[in-house]
Amino acid sequence: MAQEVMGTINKNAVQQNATVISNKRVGSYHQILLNVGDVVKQCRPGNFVAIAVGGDSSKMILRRAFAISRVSENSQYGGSMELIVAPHGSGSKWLCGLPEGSEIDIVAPLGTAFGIPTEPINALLIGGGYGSAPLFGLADVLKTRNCKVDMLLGASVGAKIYAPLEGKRSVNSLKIYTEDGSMGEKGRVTESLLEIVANRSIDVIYSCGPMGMLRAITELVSSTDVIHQCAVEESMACGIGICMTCVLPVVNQDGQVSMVRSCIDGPVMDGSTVKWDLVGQVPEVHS
Amino acid sequence: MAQEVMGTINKNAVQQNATVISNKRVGSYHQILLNVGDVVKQCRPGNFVAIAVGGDSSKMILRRAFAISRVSENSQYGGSMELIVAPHGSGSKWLCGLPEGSEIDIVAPLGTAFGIPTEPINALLIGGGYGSAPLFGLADVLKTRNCKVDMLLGASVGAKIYAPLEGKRSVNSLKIYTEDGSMGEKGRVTESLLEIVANRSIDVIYSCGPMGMLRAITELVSSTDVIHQCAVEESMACGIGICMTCVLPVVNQDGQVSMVRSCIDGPVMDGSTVKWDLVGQVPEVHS
Amino acid sequence: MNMPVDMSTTLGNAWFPTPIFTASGCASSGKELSQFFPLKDVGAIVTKSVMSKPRHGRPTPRMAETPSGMLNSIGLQGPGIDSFLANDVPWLLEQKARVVVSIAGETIEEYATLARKLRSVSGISAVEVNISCPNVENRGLVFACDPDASRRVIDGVRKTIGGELPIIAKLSPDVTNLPEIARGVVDAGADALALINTVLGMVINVDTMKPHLGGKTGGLSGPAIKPVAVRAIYQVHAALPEVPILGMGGVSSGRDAFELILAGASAVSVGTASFGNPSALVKIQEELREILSAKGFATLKQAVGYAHREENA
Amino acid sequence: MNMPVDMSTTLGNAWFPTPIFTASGCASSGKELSQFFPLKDVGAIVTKSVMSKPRHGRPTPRMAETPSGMLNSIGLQGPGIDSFLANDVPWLLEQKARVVVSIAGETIEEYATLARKLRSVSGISAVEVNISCPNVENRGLVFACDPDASRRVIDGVRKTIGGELPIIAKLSPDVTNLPEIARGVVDAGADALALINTVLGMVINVDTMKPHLGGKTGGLSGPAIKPVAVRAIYQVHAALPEVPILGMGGVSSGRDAFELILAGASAVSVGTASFGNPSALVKIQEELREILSAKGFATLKQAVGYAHREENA
Ligand SMILES: Cc1cc2nc3c(=O)[nH]c(=O)nc-3n(C[C@H](O)[C@H](O)[C@H](O)COP(=O)(O)OP(=O)(O)OC[C@H]3O[C@@H](n4cnc5c(N)ncnc54)[C@H](O)[C@@H]3O)c2cc1C
Ligand SMILES: Cc1cc2nc3c(=O)[nH]c(=O)nc-3n(C[C@H](O)[C@H](O)[C@H](O)COP(=O)(O)OP(=O)(O)OC[C@H]3O[C@@H](n4cnc5c(N)ncnc54)[C@H](O)[C@@H]3O)c2cc1C
Ligand SMILES: Cc1cc2nc3c(=O)[nH]c(=O)nc-3n(C[C@H](O)[C@H](O)[C@H](O)COP(=O)(O)O)c2cc1C
Ligand SMILES: Cc1cc2nc3c(=O)[nH]c(=O)nc-3n(C[C@H](O)[C@H](O)[C@H](O)COP(=O)(O)O)c2cc1C
Ligand code: FES
Ligand code: FES
Repeated sequence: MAQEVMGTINKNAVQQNATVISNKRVGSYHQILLNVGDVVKQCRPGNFVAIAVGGDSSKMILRRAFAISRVSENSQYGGSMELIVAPHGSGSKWLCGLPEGSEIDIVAPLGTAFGIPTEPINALLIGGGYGSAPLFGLADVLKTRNCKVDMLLGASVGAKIYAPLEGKRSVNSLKIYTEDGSMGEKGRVTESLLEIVANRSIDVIYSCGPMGMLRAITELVSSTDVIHQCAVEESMACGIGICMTCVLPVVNQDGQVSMVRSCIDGPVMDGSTVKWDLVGQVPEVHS
Repeated sequence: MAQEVMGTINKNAVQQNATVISNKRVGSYHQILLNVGDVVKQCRPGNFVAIAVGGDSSKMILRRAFAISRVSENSQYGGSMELIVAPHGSGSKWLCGLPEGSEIDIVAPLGTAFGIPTEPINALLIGGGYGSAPLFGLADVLKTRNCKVDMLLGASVGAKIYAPLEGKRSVNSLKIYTEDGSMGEKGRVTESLLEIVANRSIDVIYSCGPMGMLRAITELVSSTDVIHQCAVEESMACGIGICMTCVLPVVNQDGQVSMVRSCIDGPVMDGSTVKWDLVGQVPEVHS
Repeated sequence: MNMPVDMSTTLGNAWFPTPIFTASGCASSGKELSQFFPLKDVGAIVTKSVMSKPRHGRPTPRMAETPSGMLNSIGLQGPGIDSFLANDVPWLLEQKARVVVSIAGETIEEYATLARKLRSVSGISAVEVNISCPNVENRGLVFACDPDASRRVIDGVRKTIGGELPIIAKLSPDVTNLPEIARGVVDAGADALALINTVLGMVINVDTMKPHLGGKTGGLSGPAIKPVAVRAIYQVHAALPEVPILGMGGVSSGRDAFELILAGASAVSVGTASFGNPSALVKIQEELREILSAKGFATLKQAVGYAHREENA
Repeated sequence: MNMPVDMSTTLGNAWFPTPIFTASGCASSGKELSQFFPLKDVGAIVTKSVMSKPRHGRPTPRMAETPSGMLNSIGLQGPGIDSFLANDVPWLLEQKARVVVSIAGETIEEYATLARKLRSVSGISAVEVNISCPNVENRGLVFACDPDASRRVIDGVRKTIGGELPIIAKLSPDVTNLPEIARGVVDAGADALALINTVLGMVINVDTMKPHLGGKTGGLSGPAIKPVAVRAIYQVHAALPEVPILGMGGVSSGRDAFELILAGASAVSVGTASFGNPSALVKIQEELREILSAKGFATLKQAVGYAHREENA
């Protein structure tokens, strides 16, 4: 399986204005469609966008990161980009409150993308909460490569499952879990993961969601041959690699752990290289 | 001439929401009409309103003060309040950019009001720039007391003269000065002030505008019997008397100078009591 | 969850029904705010620092707004202690407000004189000693920046005032070693500490191309300094866990107040927030009550310094 | 008005075509920003403080946004001086960028070691000595908070590095007497001063009810601290008018940069603003050029410290 590697850092990233085409509530989230123009051509599933929030006189000085849910080159608006935003704190709530026609300042595409296989493989896509957002765009691409695409989505409650009708068409199967049982099966996406992996001969897992979920998946599949590409979510001050706030402990080829920037060496990472047990700690000093 | 005296400090002030009914550009200014409800009953010409600016996530933590230009108790919207706002810095520009229907947080009415005579007198109203705003409302009230009302307006350029058509109806005469001569006469409102005062037997001057203008008027009429009520404009952090930032040196009955809060002992003050030459300095310590 | 919460708190032997106070210099002597809420509804009114003589203060401009903050340079304008005790204190007591009197001086002797005048006044809950003033006897060096001068001010006040009235020493964050200054004033007899006074700042007016404030430098307050306040309170509470702290600096919501309390504040003064919102104190007080209740605290006191706890350590 | 303005500036014997630099730790080693503008277009790239050995830095979370500011606690994560000199410096020089290398150490000896390695590298414009680091030989007391330790660090670097490379000593504002520290490092051989490093702060996470940052305290940066930066620069320029200052702290517009320059900065580093706007430096540089031109300054140098002038006095 070949993975696309970026030449220089964020070599396709641009800073530009975008116009809100629509902003709709979908369950607990907002589906925000942006008119962004030609930059969509550079966006790959897994990339994210960094958005300035709060307007000109905002006390919020940092951008907010959102996974690019899907892009369309030839929508009626020219290039458009879809985001699925949870109204969490003041920045995301501001975004969710933007009326149609608002202009915002974006930097995109940022970060690494999911590796796309050159051969038809069996892929399992696992999303937690709004983590499902980039997975539908990914599913579309995998389908064009003739992959078999199964999907598991999980959330605490049904309103936090994001699974648009159109999206469902790109997957061969979709299974939903909620912790309170209000939608799909009661439980978590990891419930019968190993069985699913075995029964469906899964080659690659693509995941996006809370760190706890990514860690659990990594641990479950560590005894298998399955490749686990996960999109991580660490607090980011800059999103472009200059501040060193977003680091994760990652093992390199020689077995040494280093603190890697999840904004430029992620968000998509090989789950098996992340030292999940060291997240929030400092590894022993090497050398 | 009896002057209304407030019992306790800002005893009619309330903090409440207001809705923007309309927001129109008029020359260099914005005429903003607010739906404020019953509080209009308490507003007197000279009072001001303090408005929170920038929205929920604003880095601007202080309110902005604006003279209440006029109020109407029975407009189609219930009580409404008009402001004339110059887009100066980030706060006033934010206000000028508000679309109809926006909700803002106001505190009003604040400060002292122009003293309204009980007998019919000859009044001269002098406004500089947006300082004319409260004068038209004042003219209406003076007319109901059968006063003769003349008005002088001045500004640097014609676009900074605010003189609405309806307003003109409440005054017996209106003379306009601009420094560049682009409207009315070339020059300043103080040009032939003493002649006008003498020719028209002016009893009281009511003024509102830049501090330099208020000072010049005070100095010109100091040799006459004319009473000069001026609405001053000092930088205000709180607008309600608790911060001591807005002080002006004022002479009291025993001839001592003290630093008086222009937000609660003003904005309307007796011009002859203000030590204009000491503004921006500290008077000698008394006692 | 809507458990009732015991909001009461103490600073030294003074008891307050709630921990939300005004901040000195941000409520004048209370009258002006009484239009917006009954003063007895909040924990205490901390009055503007008063000196022995009437003062004009500094020239205008006295304020500049800054990003999420403001600078002020009032220069302790006020009526002097005699007029203050004759007019303002009786009025406040009539309102059934708890009163914390803030005093300021230019010499160690002036602080003691002020304390002497306060001793005879009944009904006052505590005295806050604002030592962020220039010491005219020592090249204008601010008392609070000098461990020795700080100690001597508090020592003088303590000796004059006797043991009854709790002394709250108000410190400046503009020092290299805040816990050291804190320890000094506590040793000298302070019952509690007020943290933090404003941070020294300046704005240059780009039109005049000169310092904007009449007094050139000014004190930075408001949300911008909240992280500095939290750090100061946390540091001092860690060093002196037994000493109650009246916390302040940028509090404009119940969450902010809660943050200061978790860091170690037993009570919280609200200053600049009242400028933007005259009823800030009651809003903050209600929000704090709800947060404490939602977090399961039965009493405010349980939350004081809670961020210092060691879990399974 | 659109007069051309000579934007060039000097710090010690180093010349820069424009006064807008990156701030150490806010541009990594430059590569990441080169996607947004050519690095040679700005005054200089000040690289992230490098230590003698590779470092992991502090645990996450390493940042918290605060009103108009942010806290960071990176803990000087980096590759170590050898890797830095082998990889990052040559790349920067290839871009034709001016390079100011920031060094940091835990002992006075470590600073000297770093200086020794720098001495042999050609093409570097200056060295910025970040002394806001805990001194492991003295109870972790930050060098920059201790006049004596500050002096000794700079003295060691000066002696090692010889007279060629200008030394910029970067100071912390968290001290009682900043001009005293400044004077000390200048006496010890600093050619210029960098003011200000971040202000110590803390945020408590109200969900976990513990300090939010992995390192507990962090450094406050961004517009919130701009008034502190202006004050610090003004104070130090007043005390040491001959010593060039590299100003920084909350600059996010040309007006902000102009304010620091009027206060006494000969050049201005832009840090946190790049996080919100990757092309902040070029925007600020253009805005500054326009302001200088509109105000009638033919050269940047005329504006440096202009707020200190006495008119008719
Ligand atoms: C690569 C990436 C992709 C993301 N994709 C999505 C998405 O598709 N949909 C979505 O709803 N959210 C997504 N998030 C999370 C989103 O960035 C945060 O919810 C948002 O930043 C919160 O900002 P706030 O102002 O609403 O909250 P606040 O809590 O007020 O934010 C305060 C600060 O903390 C940071 N922060 C807070 N929560 C998070 C978080 N969970 N992750 C990272 N930083 C955080 C903010 O950026 C900000 O600087 C993503 C985050 C990352 C890093
Ligand atoms: C009693 C009173 C009545 C006023 N009436 C009007 C009016 O009717 N129409 C109108 O357009 N303006 C009026 N002003 C001026 C208006 O308050 C300022 O233009 C406005 O506050 C500027 O805010 P800003 O954010 O746009 O500017 P900025 O310059 O960004 O403001 C920064 C800070 O300085 C203060 N400030 C700046 N300029 C002034 C000023 N001229 N007066 C007082 N504070 C200032 C602001 O309140 C703010 O705190 C009045 C001011 C006062 C005190
Ligand atoms: C306008 C103004 C005046 C102040 N006057 C005093 C004072 O007289 N005495 C004092 O101890 N502190 C004074 N302070 C400091 C406040 O009491 C408080 O310590 C500081 O402002 C931080 O709190 P805040 O951010 O909530 O305002 C003043 C602050 C402001 C803004
Ligand atoms: C994330 C981050 C990392 C920083 N790292 C360093 C550093 O390594 N060395 C240093 O001297 N200063 C460091 N600083 C301080 C900045 O260089 C600068 O002095 C400070 O942030 C104030 O400027 P600003 O408000 O423009 O960011 C760092 C600041 C931030 C925000
Ligand atoms: S978010 Fe700044 S380096 Fe990753
Ligand atoms: S504006 Fe605060 S006292 Fe007048």
